[in-house]
Amino acid sequence: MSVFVDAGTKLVVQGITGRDGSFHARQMMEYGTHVVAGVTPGKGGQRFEDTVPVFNTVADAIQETGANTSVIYVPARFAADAMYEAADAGMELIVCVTEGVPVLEMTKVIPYLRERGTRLIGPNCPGAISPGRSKVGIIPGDICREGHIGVVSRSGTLTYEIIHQLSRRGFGQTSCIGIGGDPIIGTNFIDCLAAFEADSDTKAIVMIGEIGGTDEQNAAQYVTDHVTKPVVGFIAGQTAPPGRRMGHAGAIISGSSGTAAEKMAAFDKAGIAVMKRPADVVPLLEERI
Amino acid sequence: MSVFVDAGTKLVVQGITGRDGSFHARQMMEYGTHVVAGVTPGKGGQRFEDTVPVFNTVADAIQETGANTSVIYVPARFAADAMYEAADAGMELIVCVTEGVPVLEMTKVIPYLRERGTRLIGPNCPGAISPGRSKVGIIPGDICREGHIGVVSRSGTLTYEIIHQLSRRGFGQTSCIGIGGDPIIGTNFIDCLAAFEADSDTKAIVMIGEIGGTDEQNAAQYVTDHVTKPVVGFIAGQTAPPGRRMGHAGAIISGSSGTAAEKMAAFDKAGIAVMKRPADVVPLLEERI
Amino acid sequence: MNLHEYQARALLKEAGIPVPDGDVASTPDEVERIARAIGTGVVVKAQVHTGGRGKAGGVKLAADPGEARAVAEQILGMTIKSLTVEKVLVAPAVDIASESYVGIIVDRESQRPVLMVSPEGGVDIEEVAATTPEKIFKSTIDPRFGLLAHQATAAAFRLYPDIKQVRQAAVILQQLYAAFIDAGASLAEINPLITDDTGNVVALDAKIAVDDNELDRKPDIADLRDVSAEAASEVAAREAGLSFIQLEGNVACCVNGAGLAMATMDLVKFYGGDPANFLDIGGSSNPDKVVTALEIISADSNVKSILFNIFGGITRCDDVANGIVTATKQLAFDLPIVIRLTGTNEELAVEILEGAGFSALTDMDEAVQKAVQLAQEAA
Amino acid sequence: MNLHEYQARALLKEAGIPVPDGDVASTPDEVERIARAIGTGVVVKAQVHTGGRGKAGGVKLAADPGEARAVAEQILGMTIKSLTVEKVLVAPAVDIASESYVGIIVDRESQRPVLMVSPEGGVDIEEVAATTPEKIFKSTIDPRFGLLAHQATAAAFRLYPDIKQVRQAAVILQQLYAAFIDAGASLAEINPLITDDTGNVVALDAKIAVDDNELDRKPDIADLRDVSAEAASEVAAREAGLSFIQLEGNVACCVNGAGLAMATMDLVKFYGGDPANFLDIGGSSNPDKVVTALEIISADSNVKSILFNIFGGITRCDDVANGIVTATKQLAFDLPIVIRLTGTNEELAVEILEGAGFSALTDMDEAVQKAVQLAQEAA
Repeated sequence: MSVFVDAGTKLVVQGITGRDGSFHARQMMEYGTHVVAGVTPGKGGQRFEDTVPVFNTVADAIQETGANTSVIYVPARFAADAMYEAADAGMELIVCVTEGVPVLEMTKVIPYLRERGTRLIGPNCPGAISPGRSKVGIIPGDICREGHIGVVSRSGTLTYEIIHQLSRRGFGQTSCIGIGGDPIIGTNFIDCLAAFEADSDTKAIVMIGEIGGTDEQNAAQYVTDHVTKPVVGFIAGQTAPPGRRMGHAGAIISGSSGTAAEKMAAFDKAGIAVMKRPADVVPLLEERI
Repeated sequence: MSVFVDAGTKLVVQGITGRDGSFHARQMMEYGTHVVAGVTPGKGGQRFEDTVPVFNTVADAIQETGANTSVIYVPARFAADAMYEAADAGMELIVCVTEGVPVLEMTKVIPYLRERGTRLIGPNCPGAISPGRSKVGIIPGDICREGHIGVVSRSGTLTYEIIHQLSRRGFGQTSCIGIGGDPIIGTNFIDCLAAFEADSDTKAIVMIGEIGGTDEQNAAQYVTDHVTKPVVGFIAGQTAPPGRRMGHAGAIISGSSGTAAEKMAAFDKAGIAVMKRPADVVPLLEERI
Repeated sequence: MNLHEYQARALLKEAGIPVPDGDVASTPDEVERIARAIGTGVVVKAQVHTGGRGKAGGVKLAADPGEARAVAEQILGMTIKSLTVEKVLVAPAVDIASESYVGIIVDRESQRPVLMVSPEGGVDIEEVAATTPEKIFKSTIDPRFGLLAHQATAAAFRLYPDIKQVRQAAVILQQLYAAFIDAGASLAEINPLITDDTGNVVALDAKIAVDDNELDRKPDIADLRDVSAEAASEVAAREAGLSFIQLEGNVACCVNGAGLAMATMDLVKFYGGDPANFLDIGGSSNPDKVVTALEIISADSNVKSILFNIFGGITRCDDVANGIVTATKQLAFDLPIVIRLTGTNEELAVEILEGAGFSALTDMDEAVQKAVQLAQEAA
Repeated sequence: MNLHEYQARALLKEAGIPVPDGDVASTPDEVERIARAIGTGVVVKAQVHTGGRGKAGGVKLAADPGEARAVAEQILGMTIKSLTVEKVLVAPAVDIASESYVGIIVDRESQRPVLMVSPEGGVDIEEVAATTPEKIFKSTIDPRFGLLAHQATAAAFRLYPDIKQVRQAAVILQQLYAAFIDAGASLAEINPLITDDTGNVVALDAKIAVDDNELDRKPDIADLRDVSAEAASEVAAREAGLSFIQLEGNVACCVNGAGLAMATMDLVKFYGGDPANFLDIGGSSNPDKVVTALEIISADSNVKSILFNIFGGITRCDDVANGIVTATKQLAFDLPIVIRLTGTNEELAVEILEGAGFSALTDMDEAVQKAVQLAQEAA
């Protein structure tokens, strides 16, 4: 079992002929993801890598291939429209890897997708991988192993670091979800916690947060109310200075709200085992499983 | 029994201190409608006719009075905002009497209200009356009688004419709903047909349509599929020249679509008794009840 | 309110849509001057609010300024579907490689604007819709988001195989939507949208109809109204706040409310008569409106009888009665008047009318029958 | 990106909001000239990207042009929270009857813009929020519809009892929302929004922060960036596509990814060290970026050791290794470097580094401990 992406994922790559899109399309195909179509306006009728049909529109791609999931690698200025297009075409899940989508655009994309029942992961996220089944996005496949840990994270490379720690010490994953660090995102911690709680294969959950906002605090409350599985958590940014933007649009603290200390306290209160450093993930899991 | 407005209607009059608003507020109060509040920004704290409290905002009015229904008499340029405000305040039903609301405004008002679960009657409509219980809008109370006929109409004075025909020949009404003649309206024929079908007191339905659009044809299909009670119908505009606007924004025919002949044929096919003239309403009802 | 082609073109141009140069003229002199400035062959097009200008001889090509002057002399002043041509548009003649149709309307069914495009442009689009509906591609627009880029692109792919033209057309469609919204339009169309001999996409003819309810908040658009292109009686009616349409019959109708007005016309027909007009005096009950209404009605020489049908609600019957008495004194006409009044202040109205020598009925059928009979007797 | 007060005021003025006259100056001469043109008493305000200007002596009143010149001489060139004042705003001194706060931010929780108003203006609004939250009125904005008139009016009723002021403020709030959207802002606030001695509502101070992601599609806003108001190292980093923040410690960190960069800084602290900076070289793996990164880091005299922590994914470890080798040759500095690399092309990277005399680690904790130890030894 796995969440959001699995062997049934039939993937469209939006921007498949671009620099990033073509690179990652190949990576996903090598990993075994069922890439059924690509979309690049004006390149309809071509084939990517001699196999994957390219269409002018997502609607055409869905009609011809029955795709259910889309991953977006188009440049930032086209990303919102790519999300609208995928939702209008009836996509069940959209993973938007593209970084740099304006926040005000996202305030409109979110309700648009919600009205159409489309799930979004991202934007500005590494995507999702269910080891051995399907990879949608950019999480390196070779660091993952099949297993029973669910991983959800706002970060990119920090997630890889923690997945790496897990895999090399024998803790494989059901799914790893990088939800992205932007201030406004589709799927959030709570959505992933709910999915992992419902997934019978997942035995424990690792949640990786950051300074800024209150998503981790809300997630902690959710864990208290709804999650029976062990949860191990990490918060990056304990040493970050207040009021400064730390690379991610998301990692910014204003005043006393959204600090690492506050979030770690919320984790602790919810019974989430708090890592002091990434290397703590395995010992803490071992204590709890 | 009755539909949409009844003895439980607690009414806010938006624009109560204006020329039309004050006149009709008095008319409604005289009829026995439970007018619990008025709204005019800047006149909060005053009392209308020494009894009805006036508030600056609809939110204040709802909070203080528990109102559930709003009627709008504000000038056209403020009408859309009045509808947004009433919906945001949690109103269950809005009756917008105001004429002249731009159609493009309505294309936005409609989804806004739908998202909030607020029913709209109108705009540019005479409103609703449930004789003996409550009157919300401008339908003259003295032509109505309590009884068992449900009346729904796109017209104003033509509705009065037909109500008049009914009342003076002993056919009282459960409710009369003037849905308005604009191209884009909230509550339509089908909504009213469904409500009358569900209302145990309503024994028969009178439906008054006009040229333009396909609402009557859709309503006829609905009657075929869902309505068990006798329906008598009228279509105004048999002699109207094509392509010209007949006063109402709604009453305009383009090409062969939306003609009176087409609508009457749809009525006939659905088993709706078609009046040749308004005076036919009573004989046709008598045949069917 | 319908805009003239030259006005619609100007709005499209403002929105960034490529439109050939050109200008409007009302004399052959102006036409010649414009044609000279353009420097190539031109097309001279009658500016009237009706379709079928081409078939009626209202659109003509001219190879040089002299010929432009000559065809303008033919077109200016001609009558197309009872409308006199007061203005012509002079624009360069363009080599056309392909013709498409694109338009945006407010759709009652979906309660939203709808984009319609068809590769079959330059012809009567309603004909295409009726005979080959598969050649029309529709896309519903969510007005909260506007015409999205991907919708415009998908529509443009229905028109052109070439990605360069698809991109140009997609931009034009979004600009057309912006113009549609900015004008407060109920319809905005380009027919034909052409590709020219260099492969570029260009708007050759444009039509915009504006929602009258928008004019209050869009004074620039309201200023585009051309009263010279409308029947004088309809202009007078509008200015008085009346809704009036001239018809061919001889029973004039004066009614409060559009639905009741149409039902009254229908009843005239039902009893064998022929309505002379549609006239809705509206919900208010200003006696002056009634005077203007009678003025307009009585100016029509076809009219043989006048029928009032008033259902008093907001409209007070006594106001209408006063209006009738005042008007008949002022206007001194000898047409027979049949008056039906019921509702608010009915008794008072009857008193006023009887005091001035009129009788009043309360039954609609009776009144209509009488008016029809009087018209037939006078005819 | 934060705008200066004078830039934010200009955007509000463009949106139609009443803002007192005034102009920006960078010399005492200019200040005197502007003050003379204004003709009344003026206020001279330091234009720096930080709060607390008033307390720091960066805002001063002046009764006449001579005094304005004098205070400008004090303010220009002064340092406020390590930022040098390069520009001042000169504006008329205004008689203030009341001070309110109004602001719009993007709220992460509701995923929408939120309007906040408070009758307690002119002070630190975060203080008001913390101590008397009931004095802040919030209204969530649906970005598909914008700030609705009724929302603006309801908010304005929280500020003023007088309907004339309510109407003025409601219009200002809608204009502020328009400015917020047009600028692609994440924050737009007026603090204080005042009523002046004639009872009119006027914006006295303005703050706008722009979402950096908007700058691509808003070149006019991007042009407002004032690099003179930023640390040189951060400007250089941004221009190279790096995300860099200067801190006080002595262990320089060079990491790919913001989350991993923060976790690395945290781990430095965990092992008793002190990070000298936040530095995210991003997802791409251009060796030039690494060179620029090392250039910026090594310019900080506090730095005693340099730590690379690279988790290769999209970033290729060999690219980073090449960058390190190139940079150390070019820059000729003698700071100890600890390198941790794992992931894509790890083996190749180790080969490159060892060829140039570096050793590479694969464990993050080991690398951080070593970097901290080296810094402590050098300190």
